[in-house]
Amino acid sequence: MVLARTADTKAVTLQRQGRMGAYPPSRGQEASQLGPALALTDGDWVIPGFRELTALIWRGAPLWRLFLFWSGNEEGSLYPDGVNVTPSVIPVGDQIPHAVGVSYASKLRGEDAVALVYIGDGGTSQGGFHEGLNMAGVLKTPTIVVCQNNQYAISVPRSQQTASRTIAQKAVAYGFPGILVDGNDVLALYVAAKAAVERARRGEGPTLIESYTYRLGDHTTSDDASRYRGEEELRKWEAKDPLKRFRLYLEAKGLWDQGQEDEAWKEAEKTVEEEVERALSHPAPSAEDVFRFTYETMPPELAEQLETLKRESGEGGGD
Amino acid sequence: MVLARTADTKAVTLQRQGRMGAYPPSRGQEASQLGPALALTDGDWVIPGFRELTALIWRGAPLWRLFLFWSGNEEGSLYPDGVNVTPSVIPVGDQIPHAVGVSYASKLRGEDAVALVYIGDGGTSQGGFHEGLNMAGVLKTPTIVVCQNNQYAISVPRSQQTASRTIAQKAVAYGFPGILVDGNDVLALYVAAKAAVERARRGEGPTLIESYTYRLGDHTTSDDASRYRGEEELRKWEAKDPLKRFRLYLEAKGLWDQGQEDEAWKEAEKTVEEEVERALSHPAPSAEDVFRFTYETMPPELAEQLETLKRESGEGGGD
Amino acid sequence: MAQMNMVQAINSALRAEMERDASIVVLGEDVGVDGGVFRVTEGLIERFGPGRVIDTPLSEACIVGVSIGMALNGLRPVAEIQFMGFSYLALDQVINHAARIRNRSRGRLHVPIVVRMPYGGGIKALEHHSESTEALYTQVPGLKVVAPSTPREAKGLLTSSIRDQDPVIFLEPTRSYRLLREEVEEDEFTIPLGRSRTVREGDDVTVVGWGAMMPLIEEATRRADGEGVSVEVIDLRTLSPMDSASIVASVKKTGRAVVVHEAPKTCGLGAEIVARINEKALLSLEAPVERVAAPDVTVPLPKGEHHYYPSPDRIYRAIRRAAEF
Amino acid sequence: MAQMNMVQAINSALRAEMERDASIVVLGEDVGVDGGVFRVTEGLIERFGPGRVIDTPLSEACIVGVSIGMALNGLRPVAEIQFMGFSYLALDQVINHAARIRNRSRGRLHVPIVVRMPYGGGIKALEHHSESTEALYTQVPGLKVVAPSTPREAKGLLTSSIRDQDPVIFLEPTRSYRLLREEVEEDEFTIPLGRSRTVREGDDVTVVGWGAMMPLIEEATRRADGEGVSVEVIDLRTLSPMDSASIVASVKKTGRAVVVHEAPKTCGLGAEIVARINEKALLSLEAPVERVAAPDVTVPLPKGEHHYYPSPDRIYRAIRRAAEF
Ligand SMILES: Cc1ncc(C[n+]2csc(CCOP(=O)(O)OP(=O)(O)O)c2C)c(N)n1
Ligand SMILES: Cc1ncc(C[n+]2csc(CCOP(=O)(O)OP(=O)(O)O)c2C)c(N)n1
Ligand SMILES: [Mg+2]
Ligand SMILES: [Mg+2]
Repeated sequence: MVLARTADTKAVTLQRQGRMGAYPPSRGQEASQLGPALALTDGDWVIPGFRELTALIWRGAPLWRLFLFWSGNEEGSLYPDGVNVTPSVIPVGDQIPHAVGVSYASKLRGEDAVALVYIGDGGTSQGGFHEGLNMAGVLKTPTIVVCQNNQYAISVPRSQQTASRTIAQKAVAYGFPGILVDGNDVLALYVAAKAAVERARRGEGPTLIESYTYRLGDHTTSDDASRYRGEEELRKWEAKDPLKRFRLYLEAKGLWDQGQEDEAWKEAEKTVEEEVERALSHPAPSAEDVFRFTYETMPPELAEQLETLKRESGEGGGD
Repeated sequence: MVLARTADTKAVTLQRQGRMGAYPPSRGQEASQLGPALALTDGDWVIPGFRELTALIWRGAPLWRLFLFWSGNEEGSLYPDGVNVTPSVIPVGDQIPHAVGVSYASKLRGEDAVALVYIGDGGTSQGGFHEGLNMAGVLKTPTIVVCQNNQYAISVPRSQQTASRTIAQKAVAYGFPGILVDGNDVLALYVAAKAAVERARRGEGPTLIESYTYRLGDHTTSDDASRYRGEEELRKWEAKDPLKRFRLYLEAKGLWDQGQEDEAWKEAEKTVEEEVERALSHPAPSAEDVFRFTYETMPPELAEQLETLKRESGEGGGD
Repeated sequence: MAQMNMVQAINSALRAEMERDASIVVLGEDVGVDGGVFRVTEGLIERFGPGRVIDTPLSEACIVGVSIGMALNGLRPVAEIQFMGFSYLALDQVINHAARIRNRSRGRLHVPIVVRMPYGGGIKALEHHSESTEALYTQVPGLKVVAPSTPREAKGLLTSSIRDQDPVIFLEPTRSYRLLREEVEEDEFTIPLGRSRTVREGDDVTVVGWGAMMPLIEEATRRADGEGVSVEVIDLRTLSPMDSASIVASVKKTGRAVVVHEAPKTCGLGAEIVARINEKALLSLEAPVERVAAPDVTVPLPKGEHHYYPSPDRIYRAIRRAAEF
Repeated sequence: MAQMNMVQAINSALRAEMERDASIVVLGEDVGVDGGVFRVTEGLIERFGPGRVIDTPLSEACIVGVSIGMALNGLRPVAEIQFMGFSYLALDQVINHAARIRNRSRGRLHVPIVVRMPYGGGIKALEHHSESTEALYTQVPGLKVVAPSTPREAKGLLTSSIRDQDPVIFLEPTRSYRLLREEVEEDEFTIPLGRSRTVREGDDVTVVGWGAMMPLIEEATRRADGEGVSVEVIDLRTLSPMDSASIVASVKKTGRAVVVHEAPKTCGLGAEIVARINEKALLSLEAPVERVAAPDVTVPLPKGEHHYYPSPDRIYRAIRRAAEF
């Protein structure tokens, strides 16, 4: 979480300096993202939306690639083999059916892998959420749906997103359990997800987990949250910062002290600097890079377009 | 209901004789369609799917036009002015957002009209159902959603359509009431819909009504229901025929007798024959008819296409 | 070999491929117990069970979206959309994900799915059941689009589509489903994607079509031929990526061309074919390329459809116009 | 008159129309309190209240579907889709209902909605935020598609679109939102739909473009002009129904044409323009019509986008090729 918080802060800074593209901060949602992921084992899948930095790091997506992605390079979504994480999905809600398919495949082959998919409160209004959860219910797939209810979809507050009292209760429509969890309590999320994962592995089907949390930052670096929400609300939630809460818990248990804390932040800073360095020095894609992953083999017409493009930019130096 | 049953039977016969196109029978669902519509008053809207013959007749869509529609002529959807019924919507689920918009408009203008929209059990799996109901909940529109749960979506049984125990409970996801009603009891439906309409007019928002019923016929005349459901099940539901039930009720109350019954059927036969006659003798559309409602004014290119078409078919007689 | 109509040929392709490769699953509305509304998937659920032949809830977006997820995790789904007019509900999943995940993941992941859908008119159906909107798909980079014209073509092309590593939109001409029977190999065989088929050779005019237009083109061609116009007929087969080389070569020979499709004229695939001829064979052209297409109006219901679809007569006239220009 | 950028001009059009006609409502994600992610709807909720300026739940299909219902019952909704790349989620409602209800109801009902959406690249955005898939819409009978190129054009065309009785897809070139300011009438005014604008007259080559391509075309044209190639430039404005008469007339004069768009080449609107020139002006053509377009690949993320979009240089070269053919 410390690493994620550091990386997140860095990404925002880099964007402000014009060294990275638009970026959706995770600040405040680290527990919400990490907790459920802690409940997974190696073969399991994570299907993210677009604001799951913490979970992605935890599941083995290289940090420098995540920076690379947010700086506008597709190479940033090339995770190592064996990392069962799909690239970020930007169209809100579309990833849910993917997760149902991924977990159906595991189930059909008799494997016990599950798929954990993230979505926001706004995402619950989309057809993809409904259609996917409904199909998951019918097919009893081992799918864990974590809705990070961070109270806003850009500027639209949760109360205007849906008239249902909770998001967890939406599971009633699909015939499987929905559970509401304190999204700033990493252990609570772990426990809830663990139960859902076990249920899924037992063949009992999906679970919806509403992680009740708050986005402390702007929606993205292009957004100005002060246009639609007040300081006071923000202060209230800053007091519930999941990092603080977990630290207090550990300190109370005698498992953590100021020294360890300082060390962790220092180490995180160092790691982040290195990873950022690596991302920012990564070469921009060539024309070939832009073309080559369109099809398995490049069709003749496309190859011709590539040749023309290379010839033209070679001759005239582009512009 | 007698009229609808007669018209319905006729439509199936005509299709079998090759005199009409594919047709989705309402047999068994007459109460399910009529009951809710009885609760409406003049300015209210009905937004049908495609299997609402009984409701359409009741709300003033001319029967001969309905026959015309099912025989493959757009003229069949030209309802008289003042009939607040939209043309049949074939893509399952798409009509729900329309109903939300229609009722929002009434509400915004401060009128007390409501919109009653029909959908099937299969339709509840679509994004349009979810997105529409969710938005209706948020905007508190005066919308009454009647889900005719006739146990099948073509061949797919209700149990494979969704894992939720009832369809009514899906309203929990949208923050408004859902109610399960015996769909073969026309009075029960009337009462439920009446309450929903009153609620809507009071500004308290939408209601979902699950009308638990059964399609006694095939899905459409192109379908063979015996491929996916048994005789026994059919027999069981035939015993609950909504027409029989209402007749028994009326007879028990002394409001109806065999004479009236015979008379009603005879009259219905006569009406249907006349309306069918009118539909079947209606002229086929001209080329102009096919072109003229594309835009308010025909763009030059389209006018040119029409001219060419007329010239070509004039000269060569088409084929 | 056996006599098969197109429905049987497609069924035979599915069956053979499912026997061969246990990772293939079939999913869609009514594809299981009912055997599909056109009976294309008949008998598959009995043979392969409900795990591999899935009757889904009514949800096109999810049928395609779930197929994508299955493909990401090692399955090879063949999805059915009941009619092309309902496929728009799934278009977001097709454009934004199926067609892009290879690129998005820099080749680490790919989406070998086939989305089958009946398309086109002439079966006297309800609204939305007669659409031919292939240009919605042919404009999307990363997709392949295939449209067979005969039973044997359907089996060979579908087999290739299933084995292909890219997402394929497989368009089945509804009105050809039971139009004719022909000899089809009972065993598996493939017809390569990306290559058109010259149905007949000729010197005066090139006619390009696909799917259900082919029998109409053949009728028109026979008539023109009887009058001494020698027509070369190309069945495009794969609409995207398109075999423009063959079209261009043919037009260089004949100098005249007619393109036939049942989609509306404006922005139909015909426009792209004309544009490619313009680019690569303008100097050979002796007449404007004719487009025989539906007018730019909504597909009429059956009583008006004779005003809409290309007919052998309209194709014949276009051939004559091109020849006589 | 006042100096406005395109965002301000669109805002001014919305405001003026909403003042004039109480049946106009604005709806979409973040269009209310936030004033829209590009601030296009800024201040409208304060002026007209949340009944007429609706912050909707996150659901494109429903934004359009609800707009259709509103229009059926007497409102005139102006819907916003946040980015064109998300509009596919609503395409079923657009194609199957907005574009067809007039025909379906034999003219008794109609759907006077405007669906606004930012489109196109060049703003260094995330995936799906740079799409230019206008050909998805221009192929649909019953729709109008409009793409303004300057602030004044945007106000005049949007006002006409709002008053139009047919559904209009209104494409706003994102990269032109704040690119330049020009004098725009503060009062209401209209620019008619269906008519292109000849930006400059010339004799040697016709260049057709729209939206964000216009400034690039102007740059290329200045360069060609400096070298003695006289270029006629047409801003198409309404992409559907298209003003082909003006294009054809111009090409008959110049004999050479270049079409520019930022959508991929295959099945882009450029193909239709080429096909119409082929049909109506083939004998005047002295060179193949050039298409300057994006390649047939997924829009790259910002670091690769210089390989993708048409540039003044590529347009200039195409003009030269056409002129020298
Ligand atoms: C289909 C679609 N529509 C619109 C957008 C633009 N958009 C990006 S994020 C977002 C809000 C998402 O809200 P939520 O689901 O609550 O996730 P959060 O941003 O709060 O993490 C919107 C509208 C999008 N990415 N996809
Ligand atoms: C979007 C869409 N997909 C598929 C179809 C084909 N189809 C027509 S009716 C139907 C089943 C509908 O079931 P249900 O909603 O329960 O209504 P019912 O037919 O039982 O009245 C299907 C799949 C369609 N019309 N629209
Ligand atoms: Mg949120
Ligand atoms: Mg049903």
